Amino acid sequence: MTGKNYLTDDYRLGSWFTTTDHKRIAILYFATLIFFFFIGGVAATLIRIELATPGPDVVSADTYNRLFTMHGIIMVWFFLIPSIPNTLGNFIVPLMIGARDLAFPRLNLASWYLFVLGGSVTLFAIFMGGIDTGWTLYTPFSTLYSNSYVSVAVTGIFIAGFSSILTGLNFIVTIHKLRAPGLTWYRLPLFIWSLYATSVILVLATPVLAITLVLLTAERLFGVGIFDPRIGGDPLLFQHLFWFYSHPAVYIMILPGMGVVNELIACYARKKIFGYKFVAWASLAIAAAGFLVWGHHMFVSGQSLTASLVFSFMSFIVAVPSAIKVFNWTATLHKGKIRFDAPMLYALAFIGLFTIGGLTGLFLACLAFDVYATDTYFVVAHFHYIMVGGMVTAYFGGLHYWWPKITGRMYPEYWARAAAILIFFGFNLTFFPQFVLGAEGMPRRYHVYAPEFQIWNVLSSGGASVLAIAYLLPMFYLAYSLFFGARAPANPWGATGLEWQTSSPPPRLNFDRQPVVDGDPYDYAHAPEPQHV
Amino acid sequence: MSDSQDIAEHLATSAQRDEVLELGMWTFLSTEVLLFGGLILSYFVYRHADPQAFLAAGRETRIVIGTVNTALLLTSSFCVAAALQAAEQGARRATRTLLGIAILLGLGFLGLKGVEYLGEYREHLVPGVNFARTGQDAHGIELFFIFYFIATLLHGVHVVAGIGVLAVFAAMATATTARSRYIAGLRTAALYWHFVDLVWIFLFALIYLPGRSS
Amino acid sequence: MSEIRRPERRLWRPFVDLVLCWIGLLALLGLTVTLSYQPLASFNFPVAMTIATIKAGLVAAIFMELRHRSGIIRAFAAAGFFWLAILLWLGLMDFLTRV
Amino acid sequence: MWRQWIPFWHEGVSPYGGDVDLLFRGLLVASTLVLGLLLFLILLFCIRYRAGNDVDRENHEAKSWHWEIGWTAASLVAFLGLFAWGAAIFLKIYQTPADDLSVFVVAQQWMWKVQHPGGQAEINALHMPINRPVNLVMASQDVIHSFFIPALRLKHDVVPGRYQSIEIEAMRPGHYHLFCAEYCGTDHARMLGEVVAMRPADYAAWLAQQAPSSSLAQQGSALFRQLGCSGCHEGSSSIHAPRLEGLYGKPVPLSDGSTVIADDKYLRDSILLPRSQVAAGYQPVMPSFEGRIDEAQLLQLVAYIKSLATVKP
Repeated sequence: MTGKNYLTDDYRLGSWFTTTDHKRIAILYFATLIFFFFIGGVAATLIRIELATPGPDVVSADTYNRLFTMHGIIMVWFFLIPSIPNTLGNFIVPLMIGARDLAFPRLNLASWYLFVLGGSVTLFAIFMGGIDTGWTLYTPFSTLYSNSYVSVAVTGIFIAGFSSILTGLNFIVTIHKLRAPGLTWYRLPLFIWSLYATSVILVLATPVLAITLVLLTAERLFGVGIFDPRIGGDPLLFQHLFWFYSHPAVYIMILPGMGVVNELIACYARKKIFGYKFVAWASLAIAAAGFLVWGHHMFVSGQSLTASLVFSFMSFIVAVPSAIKVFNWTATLHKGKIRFDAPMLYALAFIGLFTIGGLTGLFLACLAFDVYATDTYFVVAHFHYIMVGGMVTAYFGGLHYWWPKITGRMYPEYWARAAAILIFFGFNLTFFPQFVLGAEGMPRRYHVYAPEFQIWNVLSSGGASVLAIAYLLPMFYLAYSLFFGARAPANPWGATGLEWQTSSPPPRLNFDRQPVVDGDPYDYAHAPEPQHV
Repeated sequence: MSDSQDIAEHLATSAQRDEVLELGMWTFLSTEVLLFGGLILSYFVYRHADPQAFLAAGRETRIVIGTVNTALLLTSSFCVAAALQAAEQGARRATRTLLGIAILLGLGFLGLKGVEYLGEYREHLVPGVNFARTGQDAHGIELFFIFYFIATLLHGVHVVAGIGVLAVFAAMATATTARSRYIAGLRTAALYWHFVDLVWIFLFALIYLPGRSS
Repeated sequence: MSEIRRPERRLWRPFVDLVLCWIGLLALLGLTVTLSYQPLASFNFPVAMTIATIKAGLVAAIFMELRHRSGIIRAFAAAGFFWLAILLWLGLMDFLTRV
Repeated sequence: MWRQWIPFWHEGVSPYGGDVDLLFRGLLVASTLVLGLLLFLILLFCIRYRAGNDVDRENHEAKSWHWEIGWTAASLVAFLGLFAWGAAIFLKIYQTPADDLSVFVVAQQWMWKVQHPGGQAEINALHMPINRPVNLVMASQDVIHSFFIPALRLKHDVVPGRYQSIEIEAMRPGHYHLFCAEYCGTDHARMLGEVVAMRPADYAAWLAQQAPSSSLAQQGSALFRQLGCSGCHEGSSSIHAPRLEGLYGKPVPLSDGSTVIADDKYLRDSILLPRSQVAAGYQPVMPSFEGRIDEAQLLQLVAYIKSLATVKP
């Protein structure tokens, strides 16, 4: 290897904190996100320990409420939403489309600083004494009754929201304007399509959250109560505004995961994704239709029956493109030449877990059943199947897949497969019992519970300890590989895609000469063979 | 060749830079629409809940100041659009003068807004700080004025930011370097300023016009 | 480098379309204020919103140069308002259909 | 013993409980089939087309659109079917309450207060007769709570600032959990109660045994005097205020020209926000009682005014 790559370009620490290189910013995000994932994970661990028995044993009710709120806020806003877009997306998008950087490199760095600032403010709120409103921040509890640090935490989320908006804006412009010559829309990898769809949501939904949080803070701090029932304000208006953002936010979390899985399945089945155009448009359809369904969080809230019917109907419609994707992934495996490297194991786990999450989503879209199941553990299990089973699994898959490209080192394959399998079992053991709990009627956010629910809670807590170990494993062997892993070639998996045509790790401006594209994506009939080191 | 220094290393041509900037600003503006969108929804929800109070509250606002302010913003928007044309044709002094006028008009807008707030404070129409209305429509009026203050303050913040940006471009109007980059930047800044104007057009109709005919 | 020494003295005038747009906007402003004082019962509000939309359209088309822009920029300009319409439509649906 | 671990082993005991259970089983069967098929295919492909296996990989499906149309249409039809099924039962659950037996529920941090029309009051318990619809009128004193009885397959939020009416009915006697399902603060998990469904005879006996000296309307009547309402709203008053006899359920012309029906919500609003809807021909002089009375007292007053419905003014 001759010449410098982006990692060795400049060794000074200061060069990292002033960098505008999308690859370095991706690494900065990655480090920050691991930190938040760890904090959110500690909160989850404490929650599961407390719930191992029906009584209050480990923490007080107030502490428990702060724990699940912290878990929710940290995991949603400071891990899941930025996870794939800001780390893998930031790193891979310009490489995949043959660009030298994102359209606005300085904005990209600013976005990271905003994220760190927002995260610090939120952590400050937590260390001051926490916040006990649940991540949903429902009024009037959050505005008139909570005695915790709501305003501080909300300020942190507000700031982090602008980081999201800037990232989405950056991706949209980059994908429109910085594609390599010949790289038409239908030649784009599906990861790009899904990140484009994600960015649309980031840009159009996040501002509504921002203004909602402003209204909430104004009511709490200045008594300017736009949701205050005492002067005729309607608490349900808050819920509408909140879910206008927070439902599409679920698609911010899952779409990039789907995008990663497309890449993995194509690469390890060595085939073009079946129904490429359908999958591509399904991403955009999910992003657009995802804005039409938010009221399904409010079937029992007191919104009008008409609204509930419309939102339920829309929710079933939005499930169609997701179903299309799952069928297409399965069909892609047909007559493939399937290899079971660790990233593929994650991708297969994703399909299974996401399908369970999606199908139980249909349960909840179904009005009469939702009346029973909403705000029970059924919902908790459902969204963890989507967000953790889906998104986090895809994140790990993508991380392993692109690890050689990012670091220039190969990870230890056997350890990686073991971790993937352990995560799959640990996850199911943790969250499947929660479906049962929900079906039996155990409400969520309960610090103590009726004894008949204990058996499933014990199983879930047991699974959580397996899952915790499984999530820690990659941290160790990936760190090990940084120093002792074999040097990665430019294209270890024999994958298509421009990112594999430059060296591992890539040079500072990604490509030594401008790549030109003249064919379809996923042309695995003509791809090089995988070369394992 | 003259503008090769004006282009960041990750971009290929100045045309690409201009397109990137403009598309970026339009994306940002779509974000801004939704930022105000949450407030607009609140407005309609409460107006629907208590139409009489919203008409009564609309009558409490100062339509003279509101109308003059609208005219100021429309004119400043015109000045900025003209400044961009002037810059494109190389009329640098005209650019600077027009941007200067736009900034003054923006400051005038803020000044009048301040006068208006003061009047509302004296009339006990500031929710959370000094609100003392009783009577049939008191709660509806309070909700209206909550919307009014949050929406106009948010808009005011945008005006302040816009004035800052215009001031930078006014200062650079007669500088000798990097013309194509300057014009691309000014076009982006102009888009933002027009958008601030556009938001105000709707706020004006929502805030000042209700209830005038009764 | 050739543009630096271009003579600056000639008097620059804005294009006619900008001036017309500006005058039109002020006229519409006058019109909407006048109409708001007319007793049109429940039509006052739709009239005000329609005029506001026309004004916004003028600003977008002429000041913001949308009339000279390609489909993609227009689509981006429309996107924000389209999603705003979703927010208002589905958001208000609940409140309008409550019994 | 092991059966209690199987969800929905116990049938729902409300009239539509069986429908909800059937829906759940239907969803469960349908999704198990889909999931099973999918996992089977994935497993099959993974084994048959693993990299080392020498099988025919030629002629794989090149044209995909008929498959796409096929499964898109199939999903859509299945989903619409599920939507209609769920919606039909949903409308049954939240049908407009028949104004039969009204029981009032006040939710507050962190307890359920129940008041029966006869004046019987209970906390964290709700006694009701079986096979008879009960119209619950619910209000919240502070934050949003949610009234959740798993056995009845029923849940509804209780939002501050308004009344929420739902109809509940149990078909078998028994003690059932009542949970608060909307997070409401520190002791959310202890905001529990019990619904006691009783045979009509037992219920009557319970009512008699619990009977207080005065009914809810009588308590309201006492409060009506104690708060000074009677000073204006009763016949001999010198102040011109609307008479309340025969008012409930009748249309009231308002000063702005519109008309409202004098229902629970109107009475509540008139007491708390007297100036929001002033009856035509009267001055807006009534003081607001907001903050001076709580939801429970409000219910007593409404019950009292309701009891005047049949009195000739």
